[in-house]
Amino acid sequence: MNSIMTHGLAAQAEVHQVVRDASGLISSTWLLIAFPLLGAAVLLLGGRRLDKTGHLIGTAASCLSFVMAVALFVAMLGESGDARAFNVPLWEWFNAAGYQVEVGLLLDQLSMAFVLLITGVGSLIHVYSIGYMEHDERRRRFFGYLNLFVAAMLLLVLASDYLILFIGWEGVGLASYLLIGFWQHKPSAAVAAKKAFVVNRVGDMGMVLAIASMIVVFGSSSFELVFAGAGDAPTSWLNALGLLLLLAACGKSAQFPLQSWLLDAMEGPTPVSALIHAATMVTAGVYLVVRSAAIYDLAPEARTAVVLVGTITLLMGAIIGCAKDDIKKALAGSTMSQIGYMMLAAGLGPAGYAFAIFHLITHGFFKANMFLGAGSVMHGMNDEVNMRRFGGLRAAMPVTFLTFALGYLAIIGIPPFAGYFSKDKIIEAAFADNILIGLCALIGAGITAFYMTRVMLMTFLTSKRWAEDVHPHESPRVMTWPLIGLAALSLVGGAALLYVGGGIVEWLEPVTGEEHHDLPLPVAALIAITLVVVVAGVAVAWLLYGRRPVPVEAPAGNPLTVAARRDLYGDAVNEAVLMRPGQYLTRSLVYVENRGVDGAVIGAAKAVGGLSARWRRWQTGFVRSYALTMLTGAGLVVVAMLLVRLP
Amino acid sequence: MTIPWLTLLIAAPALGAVLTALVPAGRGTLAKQVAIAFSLLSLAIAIAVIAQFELGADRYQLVEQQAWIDALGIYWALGIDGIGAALIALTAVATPIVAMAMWPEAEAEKRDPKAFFALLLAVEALIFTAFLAKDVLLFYIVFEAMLIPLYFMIGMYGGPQRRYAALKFLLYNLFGGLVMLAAVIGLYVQSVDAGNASFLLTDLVALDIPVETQRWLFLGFMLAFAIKAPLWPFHTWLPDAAAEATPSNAAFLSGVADKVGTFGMIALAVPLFPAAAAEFAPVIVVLAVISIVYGALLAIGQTDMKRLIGYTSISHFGFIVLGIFALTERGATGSTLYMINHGLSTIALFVIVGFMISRRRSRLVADYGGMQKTTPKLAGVFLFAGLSGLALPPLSTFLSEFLVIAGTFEQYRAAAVIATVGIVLAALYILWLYQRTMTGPERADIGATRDLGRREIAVVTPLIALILAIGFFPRTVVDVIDDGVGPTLAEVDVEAPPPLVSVTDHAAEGNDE
Amino acid sequence: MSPLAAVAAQVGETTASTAGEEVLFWIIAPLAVIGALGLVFSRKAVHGALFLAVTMIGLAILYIALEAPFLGVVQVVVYTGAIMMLFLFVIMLIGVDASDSRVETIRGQRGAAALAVFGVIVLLVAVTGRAALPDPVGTAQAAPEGNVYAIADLIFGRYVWAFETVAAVLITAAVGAMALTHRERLARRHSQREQSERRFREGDPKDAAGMPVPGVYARHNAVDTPALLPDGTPAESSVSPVLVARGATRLAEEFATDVGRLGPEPKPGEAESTAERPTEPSDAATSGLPDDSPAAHGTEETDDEPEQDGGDAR
Amino acid sequence: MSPTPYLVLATLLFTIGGAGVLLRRNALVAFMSVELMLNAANLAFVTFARMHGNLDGQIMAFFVMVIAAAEVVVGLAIIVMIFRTRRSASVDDASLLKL
Repeated sequence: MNSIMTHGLAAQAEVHQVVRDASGLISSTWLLIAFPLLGAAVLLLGGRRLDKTGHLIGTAASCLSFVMAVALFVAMLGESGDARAFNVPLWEWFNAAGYQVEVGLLLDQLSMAFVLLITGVGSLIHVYSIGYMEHDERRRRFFGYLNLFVAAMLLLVLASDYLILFIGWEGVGLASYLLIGFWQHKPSAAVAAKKAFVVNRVGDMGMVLAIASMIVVFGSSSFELVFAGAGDAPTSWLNALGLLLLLAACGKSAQFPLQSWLLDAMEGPTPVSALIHAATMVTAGVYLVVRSAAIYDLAPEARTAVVLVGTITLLMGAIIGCAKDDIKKALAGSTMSQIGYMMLAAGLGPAGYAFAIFHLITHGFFKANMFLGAGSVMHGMNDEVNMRRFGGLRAAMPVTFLTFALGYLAIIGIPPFAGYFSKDKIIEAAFADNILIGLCALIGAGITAFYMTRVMLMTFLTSKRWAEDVHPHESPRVMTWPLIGLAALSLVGGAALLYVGGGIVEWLEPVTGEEHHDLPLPVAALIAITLVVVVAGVAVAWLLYGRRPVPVEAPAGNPLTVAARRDLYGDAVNEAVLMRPGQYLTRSLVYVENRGVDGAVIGAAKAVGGLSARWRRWQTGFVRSYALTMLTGAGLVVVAMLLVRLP
Repeated sequence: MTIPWLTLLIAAPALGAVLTALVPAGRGTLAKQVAIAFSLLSLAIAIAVIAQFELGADRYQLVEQQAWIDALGIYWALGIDGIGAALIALTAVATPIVAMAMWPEAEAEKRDPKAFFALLLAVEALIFTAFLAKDVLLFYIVFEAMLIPLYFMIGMYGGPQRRYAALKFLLYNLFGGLVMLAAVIGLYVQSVDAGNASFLLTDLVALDIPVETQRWLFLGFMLAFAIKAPLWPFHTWLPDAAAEATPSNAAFLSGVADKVGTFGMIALAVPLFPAAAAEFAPVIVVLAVISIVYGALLAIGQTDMKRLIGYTSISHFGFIVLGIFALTERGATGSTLYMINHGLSTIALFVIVGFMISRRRSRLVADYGGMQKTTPKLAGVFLFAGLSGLALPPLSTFLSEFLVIAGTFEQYRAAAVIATVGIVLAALYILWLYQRTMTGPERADIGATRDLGRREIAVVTPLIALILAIGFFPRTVVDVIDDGVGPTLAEVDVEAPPPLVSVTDHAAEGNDE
Repeated sequence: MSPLAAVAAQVGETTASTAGEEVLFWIIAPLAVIGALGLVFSRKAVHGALFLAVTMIGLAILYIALEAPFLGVVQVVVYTGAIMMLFLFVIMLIGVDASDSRVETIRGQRGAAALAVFGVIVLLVAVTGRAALPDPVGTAQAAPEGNVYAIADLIFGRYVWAFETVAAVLITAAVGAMALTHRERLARRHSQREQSERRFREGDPKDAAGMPVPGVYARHNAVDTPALLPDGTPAESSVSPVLVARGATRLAEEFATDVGRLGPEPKPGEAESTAERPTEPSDAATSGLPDDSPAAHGTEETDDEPEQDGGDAR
Repeated sequence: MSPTPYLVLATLLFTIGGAGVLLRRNALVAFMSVELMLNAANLAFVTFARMHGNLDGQIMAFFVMVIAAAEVVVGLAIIVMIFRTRRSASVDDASLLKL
């Protein structure tokens, strides 16, 4: 661990990347955010007038942003490898008693990678949504929300201060809330949206406290100062920071124990699932960990926690994915699992940061691809999501099938598809770190192969099981072209990212640092073992679902299946541990409030009233009684005066 | 001749109140126009006053001092500092908005609406005086006098239980005021003993009061402020008042009028009794944290929308008090900012709930559902107000809540951690309310509900604009507040430790600014 | 006034510690206390008033002894002369025929009062007795030209505002007393003719010609003796109720035994009814229209009348 | 002569007057007892006036007398009024000052 010295951005001796103030094109980085933000404002405030053209405005805003991103990327390529980080200060946000926050952007290799992913995949999904949401009367609003999401996500990855990052962080949470609950008339959607937001807020607690801790430790929350000072900070504080940031990341990235919202979030329209809940937003947690590399590098305990969380989640997600009959939920389980991989990698430190980001990007490609494919299927199947009612769709939807298949091959890690490169690297890194973790990652790969094959078989192969009134058909071109684009990226993205130029590892190296560990066994052997496991997973799935007919009604299944269907009792645990006691607490507090706190006040008032009712009887109305009282009182006054005066 | 700007600022709404009351009966519209015109005039004067406020100059500016009762050392002493300027701005902005929102509510009442508007302006004048008073007795007098118009505003207009609520409000606050009066006199005695009988804040702050005495006086002041603010367990009047008063009145009450309590804490209780404040701070911090969580949990358990918002206010007041008694400059700055932002967002929430009530004539959550479809604008502004209530960045409320938590974290780690539970609960109560009222299947009888009208949009727009503006560009506001908070906290000998790691010269620059 | 002042001046010069004053005091003081006790313990208000007058006159003498001759005179003139007369007048008006019952109606009042009074006496006497008071300076210094001049000087000098205020209070009190006791006549006053007609219409026809006058009986030709009716029974209505109430009459019962031979045995009920209402008719007695009242006792209407008359009369 | 005997006398008269107020139900007697108490106070005033050698005490006694006169006028008027409506001069009958 102590060999690490190459992170942190400020002017410290070991750091070799200098952040420069931006000039020229790069100083207009803010336009990246401004386009979609403006689009969102126009669409949401524009009213019904824009119903006809809204989707085009939204798509245009996103595409402009993408164009801008490409231009910036090109500009960045023009710089030398260790001079690609730029500060884009915008305005001073506030200065509260010495705690100064500047609204500013930091464009470096890491944020560039994200910007390209977000705007690129985002634009494709915008295009796709034009077709997918065609019949929705609130399409304009949908595009407004999507633009809002893109803007917030870009702010998240471009921010140069944790507090500004937090704005984007919450912004994507809001967009996610709005989009999950887009079909608000469905109570399940509204509930899922609220759940997502609230669970995210639990993570936000971590974020808020992390930033508060940074103020205590560093007096600032800007990346520059925090990373520069991390070396001098006590390890206990760094560990605390790491754990708090991990809590935040768990919320946003649906990692254990805050994973429960992601499956419910599938209530949202499918493009949303693809963009937010697969490709970009849910990976923000990984971004946060990688971005905070300077802290994690010096906080070994926190990193161990990250690895553990990642490992648990990757297995959990995979197991849940195996049992779900709802195609989107199966994919959501898979997303959880894949992000678990990324977390695991990020937790490995400099050895894994780059691979985490690598997998994040390839996952963005193929998972978005598959989600959109699933959306395409649903589009053609009257919004049916139950895979037991699919089957044999490859004939009806050839394009969807082919693109989905490419995504499938990518995710299970068949060379030379994208997932193979990225996931394999993570497994390697995991083995290099700890054999147990490595084994878990390997098993995860096997399960991934199993459940993805299951999805593939149940949806596109096997016999048809759909209902009478459903007439599956291929989706319009506006939807298939994005699919094709993403499929192409799934096919070549991995190899391209790894090998073109210096590859992503070298690209990110100034930000994340680099480190190699020796594997306990030769790389080739590990690759071979991984492939064997994957093939085994595929084979098992074939035996269970390909060879024999899939029942339309779900069989009872073994206990593990039942547990997985119920999200491994995540919700049940939440309900038992948080919701029920919470409701009980709330109800009893209302009781306490009315009877206890308010009761005490009212009781006091009643007691006073009662006492006066009793004392009122002294008021006989007989003037002689009053006179007696007065005389006695006067006598007492004299006595009192005497007592005071005379010693 | 110098213009007595601050007296002018107080005189404008006071005159407006008189003129509104003089409008002949039956000419309700004229009364409203007069009231709104005068509230706008006050706003203009407030802007002029704040424009003259100079950062980094004297602590109190535009000072006016006129002997009132010379023999007792009572003065008509006014002055504005950063804290006062911020709260004056809030009051001046809020009053015309509330008056606009009251417009239709007053019509729904059977009574002549003019009294309502006249009382509103009277309260505004008193609140201005409270924020400007640099004489403790003057502050006390307006602090108490405020109760009377508010009592009538609650008791004359509103729900079926309004009399009960008004009486409860009055008794609670009178009780606190009585204890405070004793403390005010005790404080005066201290000043007499010191040989300079004076109620002037500056004279009193300069006193060197023994800690024993400080304790009692501090508790006397704090009780009044804690009831007014309100802090658990002195809060139970607020939900009743919030539920029974008309929505705009409830907005004004918890959004603006109650800020006098928290203002009193930071501008009087802390600087007057620094040693006692430091001593009692842990206790008050605990109460504040209880307020935060307790208010939020009770808000979750409510079935009446206005009550619910009342409880959210208790939770938010908990944050404000927490920030003040963390006794860090950041926390106190955050608290003062919180006062403004809470004012804006609570007014927005109450006013919008008022719109909903005016449509369906019910305060109960259960009588709403699925309104998003028929009234998208209403749902939109409601969600916006709700999000500002749950402190979503970059809305203005976020920054204040964050600064409070960060400021508290410097001194009281555990309290800050528990307080953050409040932000989760805030999401729960706001979004659950939104879910139950706006989303889900449309209720059968909701079809004909109309969406926001022009006047309603005019009421909400400035609030939304301000929440956004302060959210994105809080620097000026924070600087102004910091200008007042800094010297105030300097009275207390509690200082936050410097950062563990002093990073670079850049940070030093930041500190110097 | 000058002779008085001269007296006062002489007294002032000589009374520094004369034995005469001491003798005077020890004569007057017991009298004053007796008067006071008499006020408290006399059953009849009239007696009480007279006892009080004794005390007040005693005090007046003491004032003079205390170098306050002006006050002494005022005490006699205003207090004993005017105020006590007012009391007596009112006593005559309303309560002369009543004497207080000795039964205490408020539980515990008597004991508690005794305790309180005793306590206060002990306390005050102890205090005054223990106090080491200086010998009196005497007012000679303060009133070089005599007491009255000095007092006039003060009243119209330093205390002129208090004096004016007190004058206003006095005027207000007088007006207030008038306003309080005055009653608006609500109905037209009945003329004598109307009253007479009504007597014929409503009253007992046998009274129509007028009530019997008392004291026609030869042996008791006085107002305290009821007249005898033609059938030999005594006519109770012929005696003024005031006398009945005071117990100054010979009761019909008593009278009946005297004249038992001449008439029928008196009915016990009649005798009781006479004794039963000692106070009620007292108002009629003050009204000055005795022939009005007897008829009034049965009916409600006439209850008002004498009061109104009385009101007007004052 | 020492003022003490005068003061003791004043004290006695005062308390006897007080006893009268407490014990007698007849409004007139009670009223006269009040007068007695006032007189006792006057006696103390006059005594002190001599003791201190100034006339302020006498002036005070004078004013007390005047006020007593006013009080008597009003008080008696009230008693007459009450008697008219209630047919009683007992203070116990005028016990409306209760709920």
